[in-house]
Amino acid sequence: MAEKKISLMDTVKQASKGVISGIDKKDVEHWVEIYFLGKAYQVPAGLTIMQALEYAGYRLIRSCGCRAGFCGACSTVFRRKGEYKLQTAMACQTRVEDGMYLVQIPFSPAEKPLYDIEKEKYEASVFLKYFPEVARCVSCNTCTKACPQDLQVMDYVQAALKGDYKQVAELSFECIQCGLCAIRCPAEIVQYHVAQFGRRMYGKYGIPREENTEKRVKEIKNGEFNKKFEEIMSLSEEELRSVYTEQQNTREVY
Amino acid sequence: MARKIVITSENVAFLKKISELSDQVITRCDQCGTCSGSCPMVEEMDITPAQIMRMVQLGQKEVMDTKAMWICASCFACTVRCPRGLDVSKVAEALRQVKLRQAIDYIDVNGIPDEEMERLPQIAIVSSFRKFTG
Amino acid sequence: MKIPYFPGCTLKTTAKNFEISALEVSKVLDIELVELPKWNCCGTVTSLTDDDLMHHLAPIRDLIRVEEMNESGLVDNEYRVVALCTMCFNVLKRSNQRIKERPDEFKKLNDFMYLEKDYQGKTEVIHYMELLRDLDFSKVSEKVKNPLKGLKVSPYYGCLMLRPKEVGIDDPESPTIQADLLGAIGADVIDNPFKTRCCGSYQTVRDKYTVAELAYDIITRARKNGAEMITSSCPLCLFNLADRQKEVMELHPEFEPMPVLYFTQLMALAFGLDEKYFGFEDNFIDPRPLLREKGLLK
Amino acid sequence: MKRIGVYVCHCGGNISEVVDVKKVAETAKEQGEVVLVRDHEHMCSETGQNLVIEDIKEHKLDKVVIAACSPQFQGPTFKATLEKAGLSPYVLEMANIREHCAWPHFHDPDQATEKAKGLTNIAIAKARLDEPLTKKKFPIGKRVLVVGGGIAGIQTSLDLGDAGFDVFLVEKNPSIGGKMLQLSRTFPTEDCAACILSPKMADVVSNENIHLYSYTEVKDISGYLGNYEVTLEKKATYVDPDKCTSCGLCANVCPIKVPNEVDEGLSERKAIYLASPIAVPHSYLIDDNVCIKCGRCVKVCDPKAIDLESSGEQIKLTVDTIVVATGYDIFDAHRKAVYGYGRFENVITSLELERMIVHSAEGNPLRPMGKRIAFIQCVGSRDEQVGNEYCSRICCMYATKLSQLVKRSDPSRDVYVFYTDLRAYGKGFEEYYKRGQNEGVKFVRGRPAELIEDPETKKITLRVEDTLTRSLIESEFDLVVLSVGLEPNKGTEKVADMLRLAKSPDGFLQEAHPKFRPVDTLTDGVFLAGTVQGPKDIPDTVAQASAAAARAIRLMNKGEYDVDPVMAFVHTDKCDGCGLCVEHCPFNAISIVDRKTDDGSSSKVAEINEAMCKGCGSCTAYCPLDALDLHCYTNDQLLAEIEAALTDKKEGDYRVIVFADDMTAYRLADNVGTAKKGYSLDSRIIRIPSGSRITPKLMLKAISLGADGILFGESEQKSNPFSHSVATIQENVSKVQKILEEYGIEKDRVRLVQFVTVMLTGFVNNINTLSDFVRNLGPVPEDVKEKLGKTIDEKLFG
Repeated sequence: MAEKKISLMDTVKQASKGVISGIDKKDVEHWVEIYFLGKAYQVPAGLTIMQALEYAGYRLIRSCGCRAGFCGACSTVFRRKGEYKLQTAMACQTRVEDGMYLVQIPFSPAEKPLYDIEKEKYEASVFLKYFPEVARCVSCNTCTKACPQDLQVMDYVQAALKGDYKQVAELSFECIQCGLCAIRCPAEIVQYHVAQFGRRMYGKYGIPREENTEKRVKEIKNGEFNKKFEEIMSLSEEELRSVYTEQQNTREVY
Repeated sequence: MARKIVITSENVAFLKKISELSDQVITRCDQCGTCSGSCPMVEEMDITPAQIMRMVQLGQKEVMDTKAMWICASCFACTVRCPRGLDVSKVAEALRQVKLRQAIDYIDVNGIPDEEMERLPQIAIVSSFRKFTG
Repeated sequence: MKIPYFPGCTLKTTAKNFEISALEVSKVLDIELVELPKWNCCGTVTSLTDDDLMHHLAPIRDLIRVEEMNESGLVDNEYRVVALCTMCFNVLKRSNQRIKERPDEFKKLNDFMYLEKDYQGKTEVIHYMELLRDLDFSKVSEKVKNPLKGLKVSPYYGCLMLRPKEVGIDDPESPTIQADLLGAIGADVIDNPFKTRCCGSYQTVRDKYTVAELAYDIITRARKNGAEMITSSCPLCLFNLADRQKEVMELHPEFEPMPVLYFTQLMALAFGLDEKYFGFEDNFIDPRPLLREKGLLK
Repeated sequence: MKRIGVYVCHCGGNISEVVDVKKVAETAKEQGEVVLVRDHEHMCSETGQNLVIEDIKEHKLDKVVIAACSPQFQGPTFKATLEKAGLSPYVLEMANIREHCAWPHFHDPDQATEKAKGLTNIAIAKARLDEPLTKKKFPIGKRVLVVGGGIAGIQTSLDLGDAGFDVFLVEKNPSIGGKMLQLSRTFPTEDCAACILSPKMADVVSNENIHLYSYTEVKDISGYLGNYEVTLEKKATYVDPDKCTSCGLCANVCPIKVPNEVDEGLSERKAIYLASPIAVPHSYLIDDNVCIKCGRCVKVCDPKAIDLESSGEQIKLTVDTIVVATGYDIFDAHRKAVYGYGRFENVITSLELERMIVHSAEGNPLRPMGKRIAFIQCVGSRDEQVGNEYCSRICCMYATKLSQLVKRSDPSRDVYVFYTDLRAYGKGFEEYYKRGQNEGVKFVRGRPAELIEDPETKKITLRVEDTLTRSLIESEFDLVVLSVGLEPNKGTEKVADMLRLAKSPDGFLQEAHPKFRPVDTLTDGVFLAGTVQGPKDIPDTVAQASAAAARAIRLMNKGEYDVDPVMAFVHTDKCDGCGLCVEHCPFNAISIVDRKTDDGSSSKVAEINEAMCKGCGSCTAYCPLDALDLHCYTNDQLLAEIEAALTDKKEGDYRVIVFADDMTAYRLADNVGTAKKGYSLDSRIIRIPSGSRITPKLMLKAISLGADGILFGESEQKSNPFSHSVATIQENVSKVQKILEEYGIEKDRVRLVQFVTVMLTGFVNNINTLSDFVRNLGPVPEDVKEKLGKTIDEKLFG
């Protein structure tokens, strides 16, 4: 039994690498029916949406990336049978269910305003300068419901309205920019761009500089390490190798 | 040359729609003009608030092409004075909404210069969007 | 007294001086304004169409926070929420009234916000000035160390503190509450027939000159009656009356600017608090020269 | 065997458009002893009435049931019809299928029809037991109290006095004449108000039948038609009117100055003063509130008319009828803050202008008028913001008058009248309006929104839309006149309470019927004259005043008046003379007397004094033997009605029986119907003289027979003709509730609510809550009902 499953998954892995090799039907125990772009497909249970699509014969060129839930490329919108709720998820992270209606959102159309972090004043009003639509937020919280990362999206949009960079940055830290919030927003806000702007401004002006880093940079600038550099530069390739490997072994890895 | 109005069932439908959106019995307005005299923006308007009420009473859709309904600042000066207890601001809002719900914005956000944007208080931007954009 | 407090986005940005002064003044009066945890936009301006519920989500969401504060013990059985910003006050109160009058909508909203605790409708929205009135202005005058003798102040009410009737905290046509408060801190109160005339509100975004003309009328009338300064409790009124004086001067070169302050700034001054709580530096028309000339400021 | 005739009225569609009258008629046919059923378009029409008369003769009917409107409405008509046909008017029963059925339940025709059947059956059940009684006659005198000495009161008094009735005219001010005394000229004829008023004022004094009590207030009124006991309080004037020659020396020396009421405070008077140059009684008097008793006036008074020691007096009168003519107050312009009255010195009321004109005519103007004058109409009228929805009717014309008077006295004046609608409805009014236009007065259609005073010049800037050219007018005036509307006189409140008079929504007193009894009230022998009933001009006021006099005369002229024989009587066979009833009769109408029985021995029985019995029926509630009973509402009849109300109760139905007192609750139910306000169809309203008539026994019977709830609708204590009844009901109800609880029956199934005739929603809500309440509880279990039914008597009387 177990082996069967694994072998199945292997084939799927093959498939997902873009190699479209069919799965032996008799290996499959449970089948589910999904509707992709309105067309019905029989696919093996247990596949992720992305795998299922590929099984069904689609070749994903856009709308797929890391396949590990980090890149945010494979946004999916779906409804379960007999449910009124519109669900959002990452295709590589969600398993197919029987009677799923779904479609992929390869890209959420949104223009990112041009700004020069260096030139910006670190002031509350700047948010609305670049993202005036933030002021249209009605706190309906749909964005939060849509976020596959379970971020408090509405809260950081509201923080942006108040010009609170710190909150925006912290609340949006795990944003993967999948764009599902922006697709669902009735106020047509592009939350993830707002968040990114917020994080950048906070990173530049908000967080205090790490003093040791500062110190070290100064030291380097003052040429305190020039001697060491020269030594290393003078080494032959073999010597260099041994120094490196020795270093690797001695310094704890993190 | 006087304006000629033909009144059809469409006019009645329009009156009904605005009455429902605003939750006001617009036909109760007896055109005393108190709203117009109370309106701080009336000098800016192309037609007076009382005229808005009148045109809606007669179901004249042209009222939606007037500037007046957008000039209204929802200050409720008319509301607290109307001898018939009508809320004129609600009627103006209903008219604006009919347009906005057709995704016809009244102001162009990108048209507002950056320095103005930085100067305006949030409250101004938020509320103007609520009133001027769909 | 610990009481929930809703600041509103403007008090965190362009109207900081309003909040700073108010918070400090409250301390003197033993009022602790406890800011709502993770509050959102009040939803200004009240949506007036009968079928529109969406725009009442924001305010009701905030009112839910007030009830949460009581459950979490942040405040003790205090379901009144204070707003400083008049616009926020108006919006929150109106939505609250509307929802309480319409059980069906009440349910709809709660259902829509299924991620939140249900709103129970216990919350009452009050304006800071109302709070002081209930406290009794005599208590305020007791705290005055530096009475504003000889300072001719004209209180400006605008719309949303008074209108519509069912929301207003005073007579919509001839209010006195702000005048009484200013009187209580020793100022010479100057009446202005335009004290309830609209400042143009959000029209300031559409056409700054329209608003400038309104500001011109209001301010010149106040000056005609002898006022040297105007007070307000609404950041938008204040912007239109103060910051728009730039445009007023473009239109009327002869116009001489007049400082426009938040009433709490004058209270802070009268209470003899530390300068850093006045926030005068943030006022578009700097009131300090006038105040020094009156000997009210070092 | 009775012979009952039943008539179902269509009321020209009022009923038949909702209720299926044919069905109602058919069910009526099936009722026992009903020998004839008809339905008719208009029962109250002559044909309808004749139909009844003929049927009575032809079919030998001895009981008549008419299912139509409220007995309060056409009851008298049909009683008369029966009398014409030679029947007792008291064998008539009316089923109120209009006000209590078709109107309130118009949205549910089927259910309404069912209810109509039920109501008709109730009436039939009662009719079966009707006794052919005769009217009682009581003597009545010729004494009338007229409250208020304005033009209305004066006219009524003169008419009554001339007709030979004793009139007691009470005026709270020092002089009669009322508001008319302050007016300059009257529209549309422009004759001088004082000139036409003063002769009438003089007549009042010269008429020996009129007793004038000026500077006097009504302190208390109690009693009933033919026997109202009145207490007056006459304030001290400190001047003997018979001695005073009105020389005025006293006023000259008086050091105290106060604003003069008659001039609306625009001039001053002394503490000792003559109310008006044409005051009646024409005598000086001292204003107690301001006089410092310095005695200077006493010294200069030759005829020694002044006595600073004198004091007010209380006067007690008994009168047969009362005319209320307390008039109006002008709207307090301060309440319309936007117009700045009281804050702006150049904003005045129209009444102030009247005084200014009078004084200018005499050559001593009270204040400057200026050249540019604006009139603002509808101040305090037609304005929901100040709570007055009604039109004050006279402002358009008096403004038309005042505007042309000021224009004519100085043609260089620029005069504007700002109006919303100009209402020139009366005789000669339109012509008068046109004359104003000819004089050059400008009428602008627009309601000014706000006035602004210039701090230096004190001129008033007025903002208004000219709604005809759709342009905004913003211009300056020297004087702005507020055409203030009329409001009910504050003083009326007290009198209305004492006399149990209802108010219409506008706050003015409510006439008995808007069309056919415009000067009567629902309280017997009390009439309305003039603006106390609603805004009106002088001619209308005078006309109504005469009408009031005529209605009063109609009652008193015969020297006696009829009363329905709703009176207690004793079943002597049951009575054992225990005397419980005696102590419980609030009118001391019962006594215990000896009675010879056939075997010669004597026994004690209760006896009723019919002249004193007011027919409240509370005595019946205390009799353990059911020996005491009430004509027209006998125990058997009420029980029959209750049974009838429950017989058509089907499985799953609920019934709430509403005992509505004749004085208020029943009329209120009528008003609710007229207002087309719906309420629970579970309810069946039974008309009774007073809730105190319903004995605990009847209540328990009702429950045991299947009533799910009982509601007592009773006039609130202070306006209840039977001051004791509320207490009695409460006592009876709590007695019943105790017993119910013993049986585990929810006690709140029986309730008492006190009403006034205008509490429409209150009435609806109370019925609905009770019916919801019982529906939630579910019905009383059968066995419990049975057990209760068996044990009522022992539970009550042990």
